[in-house]
Amino acid sequence: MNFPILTAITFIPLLISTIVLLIPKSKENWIRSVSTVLSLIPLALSIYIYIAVRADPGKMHFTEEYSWIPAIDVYYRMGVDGLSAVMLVLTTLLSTLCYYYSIYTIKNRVKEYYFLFLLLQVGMSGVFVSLDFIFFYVFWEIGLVPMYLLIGIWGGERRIYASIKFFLYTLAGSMAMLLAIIGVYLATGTFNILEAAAAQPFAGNFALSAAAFWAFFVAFAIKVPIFPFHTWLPDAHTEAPTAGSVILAGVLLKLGAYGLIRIVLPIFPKTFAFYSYNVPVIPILAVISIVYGALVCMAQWDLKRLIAYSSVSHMGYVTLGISAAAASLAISGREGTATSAIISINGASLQLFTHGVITGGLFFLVGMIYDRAHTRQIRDFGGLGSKVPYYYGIMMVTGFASLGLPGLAGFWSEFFVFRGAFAIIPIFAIIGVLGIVFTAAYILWKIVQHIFLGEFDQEKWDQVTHQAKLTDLATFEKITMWPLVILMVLIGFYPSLIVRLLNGVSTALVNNILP
Amino acid sequence: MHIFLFLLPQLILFLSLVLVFGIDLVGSKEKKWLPYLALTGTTISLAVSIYLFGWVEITAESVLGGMIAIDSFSLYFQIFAAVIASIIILLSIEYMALRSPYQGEYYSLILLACFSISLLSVSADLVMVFISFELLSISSYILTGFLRNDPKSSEAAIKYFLYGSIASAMMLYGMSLLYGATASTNLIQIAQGLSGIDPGLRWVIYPALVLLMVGFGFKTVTVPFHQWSPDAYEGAPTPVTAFLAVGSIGAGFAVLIRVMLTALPDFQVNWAALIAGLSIMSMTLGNLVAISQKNIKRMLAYSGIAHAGYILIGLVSWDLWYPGMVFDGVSGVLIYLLVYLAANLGAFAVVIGFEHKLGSNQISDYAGLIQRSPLMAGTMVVFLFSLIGIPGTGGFVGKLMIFGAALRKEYYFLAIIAIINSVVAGFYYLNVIRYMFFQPLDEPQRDRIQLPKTLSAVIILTCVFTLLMGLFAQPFIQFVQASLGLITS
Amino acid sequence: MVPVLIFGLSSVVTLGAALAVVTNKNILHSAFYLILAFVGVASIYVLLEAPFIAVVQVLVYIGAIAILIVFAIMLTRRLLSKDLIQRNAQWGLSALGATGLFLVLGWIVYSVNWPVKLLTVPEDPISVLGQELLSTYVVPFEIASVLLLAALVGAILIGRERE
Amino acid sequence: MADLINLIENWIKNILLGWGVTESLAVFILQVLGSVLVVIVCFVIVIALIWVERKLAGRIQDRFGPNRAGPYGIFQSFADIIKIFTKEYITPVGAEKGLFNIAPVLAMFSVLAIWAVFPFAINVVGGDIHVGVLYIVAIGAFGILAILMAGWSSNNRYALLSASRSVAMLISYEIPMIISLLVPVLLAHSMKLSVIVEAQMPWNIFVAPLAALIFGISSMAEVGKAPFDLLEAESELVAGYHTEYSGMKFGMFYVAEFLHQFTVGALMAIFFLGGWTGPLAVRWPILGVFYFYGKTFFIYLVISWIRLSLPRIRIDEMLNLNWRFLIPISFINLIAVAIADRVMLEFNLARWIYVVVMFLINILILVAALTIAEKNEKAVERVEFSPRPIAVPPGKESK
Amino acid sequence: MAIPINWFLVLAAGLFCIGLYGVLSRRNAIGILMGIELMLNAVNINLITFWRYINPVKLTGQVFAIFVFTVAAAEVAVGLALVIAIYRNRDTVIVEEIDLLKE
Repeated sequence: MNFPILTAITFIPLLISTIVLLIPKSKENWIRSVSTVLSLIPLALSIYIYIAVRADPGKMHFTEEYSWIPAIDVYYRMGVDGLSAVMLVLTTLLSTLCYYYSIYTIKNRVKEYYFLFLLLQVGMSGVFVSLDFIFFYVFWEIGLVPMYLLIGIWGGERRIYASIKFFLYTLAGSMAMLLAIIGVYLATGTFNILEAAAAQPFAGNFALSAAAFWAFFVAFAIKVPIFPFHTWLPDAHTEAPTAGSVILAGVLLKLGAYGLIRIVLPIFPKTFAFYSYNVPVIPILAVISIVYGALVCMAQWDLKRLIAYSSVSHMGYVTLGISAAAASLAISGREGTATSAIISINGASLQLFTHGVITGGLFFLVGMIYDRAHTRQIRDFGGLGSKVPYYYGIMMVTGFASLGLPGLAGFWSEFFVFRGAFAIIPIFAIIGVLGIVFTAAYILWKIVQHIFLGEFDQEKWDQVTHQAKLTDLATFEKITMWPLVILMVLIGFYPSLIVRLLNGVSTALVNNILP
Repeated sequence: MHIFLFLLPQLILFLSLVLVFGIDLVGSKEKKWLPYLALTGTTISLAVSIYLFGWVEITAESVLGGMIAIDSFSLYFQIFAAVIASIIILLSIEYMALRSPYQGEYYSLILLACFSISLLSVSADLVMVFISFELLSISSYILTGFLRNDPKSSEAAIKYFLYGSIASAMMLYGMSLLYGATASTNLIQIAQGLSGIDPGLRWVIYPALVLLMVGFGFKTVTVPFHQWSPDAYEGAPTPVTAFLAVGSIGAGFAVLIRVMLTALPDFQVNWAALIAGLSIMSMTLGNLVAISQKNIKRMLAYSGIAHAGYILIGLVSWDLWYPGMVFDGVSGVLIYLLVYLAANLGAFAVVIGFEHKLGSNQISDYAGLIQRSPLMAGTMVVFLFSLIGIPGTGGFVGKLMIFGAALRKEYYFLAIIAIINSVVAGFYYLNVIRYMFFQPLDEPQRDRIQLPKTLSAVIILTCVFTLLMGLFAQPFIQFVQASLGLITS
Repeated sequence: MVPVLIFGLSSVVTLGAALAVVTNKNILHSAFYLILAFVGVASIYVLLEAPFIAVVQVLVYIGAIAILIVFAIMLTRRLLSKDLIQRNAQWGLSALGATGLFLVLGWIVYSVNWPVKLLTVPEDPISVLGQELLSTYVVPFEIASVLLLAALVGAILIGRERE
Repeated sequence: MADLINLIENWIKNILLGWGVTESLAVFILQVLGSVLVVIVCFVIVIALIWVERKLAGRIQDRFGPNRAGPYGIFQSFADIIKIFTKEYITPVGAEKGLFNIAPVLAMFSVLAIWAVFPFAINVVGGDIHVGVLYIVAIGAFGILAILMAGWSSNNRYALLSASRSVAMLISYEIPMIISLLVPVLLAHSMKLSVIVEAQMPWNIFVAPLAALIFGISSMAEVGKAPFDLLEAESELVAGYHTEYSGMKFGMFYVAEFLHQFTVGALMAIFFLGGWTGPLAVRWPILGVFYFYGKTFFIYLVISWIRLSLPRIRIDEMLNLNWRFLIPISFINLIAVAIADRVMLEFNLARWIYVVVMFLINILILVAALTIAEKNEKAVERVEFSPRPIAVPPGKESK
Repeated sequence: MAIPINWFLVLAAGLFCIGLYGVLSRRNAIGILMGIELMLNAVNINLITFWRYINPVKLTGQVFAIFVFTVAAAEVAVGLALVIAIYRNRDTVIVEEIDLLKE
């Protein structure tokens, strides 16, 4: 066993946070720069992992296993495959960008801010690398606490309501998951996620299986979020500080979908298939998320809220993709099913990455304009395109990526999802495509037209912003945005950069669940 | 080695109490070092009991006329009692010095109350159970009403007293029925008498069970025998509240487990159903009422009721423990008690520090605590998260063990109600955090709070233990499983 | 025949006095009825061939507890006025509950076939009692002494005048 | 011929059996007759006692005492009885009638009931129960109760004040009394009065003089005679708890009081002076009865003598005497006697050594206690405590 | 013995329930205390009855009863001290009027 790279990538942020804790409160610049610079280490490590996993993405690498609480059979198990590696890159990248961006935007209680943010990163990375249920759960919840405090302390006006709502929703879901985890343990005798998947618990007992399935599903669905469980999201996203929103949309939402792919699908394939095909509850919810989210976006006048709802819509594609893969089990005899299933999972997991990058970028952009105007109301703007061309340009790229313009990142993931789903659950795929139309509508109509096009009205601007200065992007904002824009374009032209890793994982997964 | 050696920790506790009481009587000077003397006694007792625990594997044995059962279960509670005594003494030093001139009496009563916790855990006879129960009750009444010039303290004490006396009278009636049915008061003999009992006579055991549960329910603060607790908690001197919230509840569970498992294993179906009902009521009512509380001591009282409900689930899902078993109800109870001890005493330490410095117990006065005392606010978050059951803190391990046991015995409804309640509980704990972190100070720059050293020590210690139990639970769980000597053999 | 008569008499006295205790409007009268009830219980003990318990009953309950109660009532004299209602609003419910409990408990203890062994009482039970107290029950005995001391200290501490 | 008492008993029994009465009923009737006899004797004696005491008081106070009615005023008591019987019963306004009427009866009962367990001679005992000593103590409780009832029901401030004083005093002094009574119990290894009497070899007053002293003092307080007559301190409380009583109701209190003093004499006699024992008492039990009453009467006179000589003490002094002196010393005495008894029985020492050692131990304790008490007399002062302020921010005070 | 065991037990049950009624229906703290004493007496009757009828050779029931006496005395002492204290502080012992501790 060589260098425990996964332990390092998970716990280096904890180390940094300890260092931050030791730096005196008054030395704010030290805190900022130390956090940002040192956070490059996990970023570098994750890129190294990405490269190392590329060769054989379908199986676990860098696995670590130590006895942690043997009395209750809990082990310290880590491992990384293609999917995890991609998510790790996303996590570390967005975190570093957030630290950097926050150097210039967070002015009060800096020490606490960085401390909590670093803790958050520990939780997020931990979830992506853990292979033990309890261990997974621990990181899952560890991520929850700092986010709660981040929203509550640095958030907007309704931050207290939003933070408590966020916390309680997630807590409710995770408590249900805890019961399900214990149930799986009692059925299989292990907390190891891979072994549990191999053991196929509750195979003979549909009622129990369904109960455990729904417990997991609800926990993850709340995080994703899928339609009836999504109500926390607009509040939390809207009230969180910019970096918080970025991480929320960019990484935290992915935890739920990751859980669906990593845990629910392999462990309860039959049940999942049942609810995806025979009683298609899940695809229905996914489609509702897509369409409803997009429609609500069209009705929103708060820019940040709009983007928040767009996440609901976009994450609906992910759910649709996963449920399509699950439904493939029900029609496994049909030709090409396996390929379609693999494609749809590829799409869903690619969507995780691209949505992370795109929506992260969008929230950054919203934060930037808000810092200038101190308002997020779309009606307050108009004709900004001529005033802030640089900002306009980047917004255009990101927005088009979001609506799935070919050549940009969003296209491929949506394409894969619909390609896969169409072969398996065609009705839902067709309805889902409607979502793309609405997305295009609100991006073009709401964002591009209302904000950037038209005449700039200086008087109105002065009135709503109390004569704030309107400047184009500063250097640090450009530095924050460029990596994201590059990624969007890069994946748009060369999706294999990511899909190659994901494909290995999906192939292995589908081969395991299909008879 | 001699079996009586295992009573040494108790004896030390008792001797230190005699010493404190006696020294206080001699001379009329104020003795500031009296609490430290008491603390020395409890520390020695703790050290001895830990040493004894690690020494040999103890088999259960009843000694002194069958009155006392010596086993690792009782050693667990001797450690529990010594820890509580030490912490309560540390919490009291600054607080009580300002409020009462009767230092000697106070510390000897605290020691006596803690002594009676360990006494309850070794009781192997109904007579012994009763008398130690009353020893604990009476010392608690006195401690609650200790600030006799404070109307709230007297009021709390009289309410506590009335409820306690009624509960103990009802419990006694139940005990007398048990005695009548089996012609013995010894727990083991009762179990023997009950194992081949005439079916007609079983009808006597049901009311006896219910009546016994009144008494135990009073001590463990379960609904509907909880009415005293919010008032008593609010009115009592805060260190005493801390004792009631942890020590008294722990003692209640000690005796509950002992009696149910030793004397009434044949009636598990019946008492498990009864306790399950109580548990559901406690969790639900405790959590729902806690939400609307404005006083933090009251809030903690109601949350204590809820926690008692969770702990009862562990007892309900009791099964014979064997090595290698992962989720066992009673070890869940014991680990939960440890976790609850650390987190709740820590929270009370913060409350005491706050009250000591600012004279208030209103949750709204905690606004902006993070800026005035990062230590207090930071650790309070840990304690509250532990009480919610967030991983990384001990509370998670406790909940995991309890829920695991419930699921293993297929009490799904209990587990589901418990998780719903855990979420509801999150609401009022977060409320405190909200005030401490999110609410800005009403006056911009107030003084920072400088805590007394003893309180800081307790806060840091309990915080470390809360985190340790969450992150490195192995030794604690092993310790707890080793404590199941007699109980499950 | 004689024991039955004594039993009848003392149970009527006991229960009647007890009822008076809980229903009488004057709390002081209640206290004196309480004493009567204690006397009745003592006679029950005599009937059960436990003279020691009977005497202790008189000594402790009448000689100490009842007198303390009477004393406390006198000290809280303001509450003795005639027009003060001594029972609370839910007394009807309480009566119903108590009656119900009595029906259940009474029925159970009456109908159950107790494992009765008709043996004679040992010769000189008092010395046996003393030996039992200091051998088998020595631990609870000692604890009882601590309990009494604690109660004494506590009562003085709490009941003392303000200084 | 030897046993006169037994003879009479058998005689009556035979008559009853001759009338066709069953055995058990005959025994019951005999018991009733015996109790009636004891009660009558008590009343008669009280009449004599009152006269004796007044005569004695007269002598001690340098006056004649009753001297008009009959020779030496011997009929004075009878005259008083007639007067009391013919007086009007007055019940004050606002009195609690029931309690007011029960109280004197209870007072009488509490004294007379004690006599039920006294051994008058060998085998002449009303009820020779195992728990005789406890019974005596327990019955005493009714006396306290009677005082409380009387004091409360009279609707009189002074009566109530007296009652509360009396309870404070009687309950306090019960402790040393019971503890010192345990010494004879310990020496006889029984709580049966007959056994205690028979076990005295020599009299307990030589083996346990300290216990006798404590018992004497505390039972004087129990009786409420000077110097402990605070419950009816005329100068402060009119006539104490029975201020409002008149006629025979008052008479019952009055009689009970004298009888109580006499009963204390009897207790002293039984516990410390060998009861009915004396020369030839075993052979002729009737002689035992005389010995018993003789000793009782002697103690009665001693108590009268003391009460006529000493002034009344203040209430705080009275309580201090009890709590700070009598109770500790009685406990120490009990423990010392218990240990000494155990040790000496273990070594099987000769009886006279046992007695001497016991006597010396008693004296030693007494001397030591008196020395310490004298030394500490000045040290007993109230320790003042000034409470430090409690940290309460302004505006947050509870009131 | 002439009297069957269940007579005593029913008597005790009756006394217990009367005491319980007193406890539940009284407003005065001392009244409640009296109810508690009645309940304890019922327990003692039970204990002595069981001792006499079920196993008179071992004195367990009597010993238990003695401990009940002891505890009852201690409880009353503490309780009445509390009553006096509350009366001094609040000038009442009516339980419903003792209400500082309500939100």
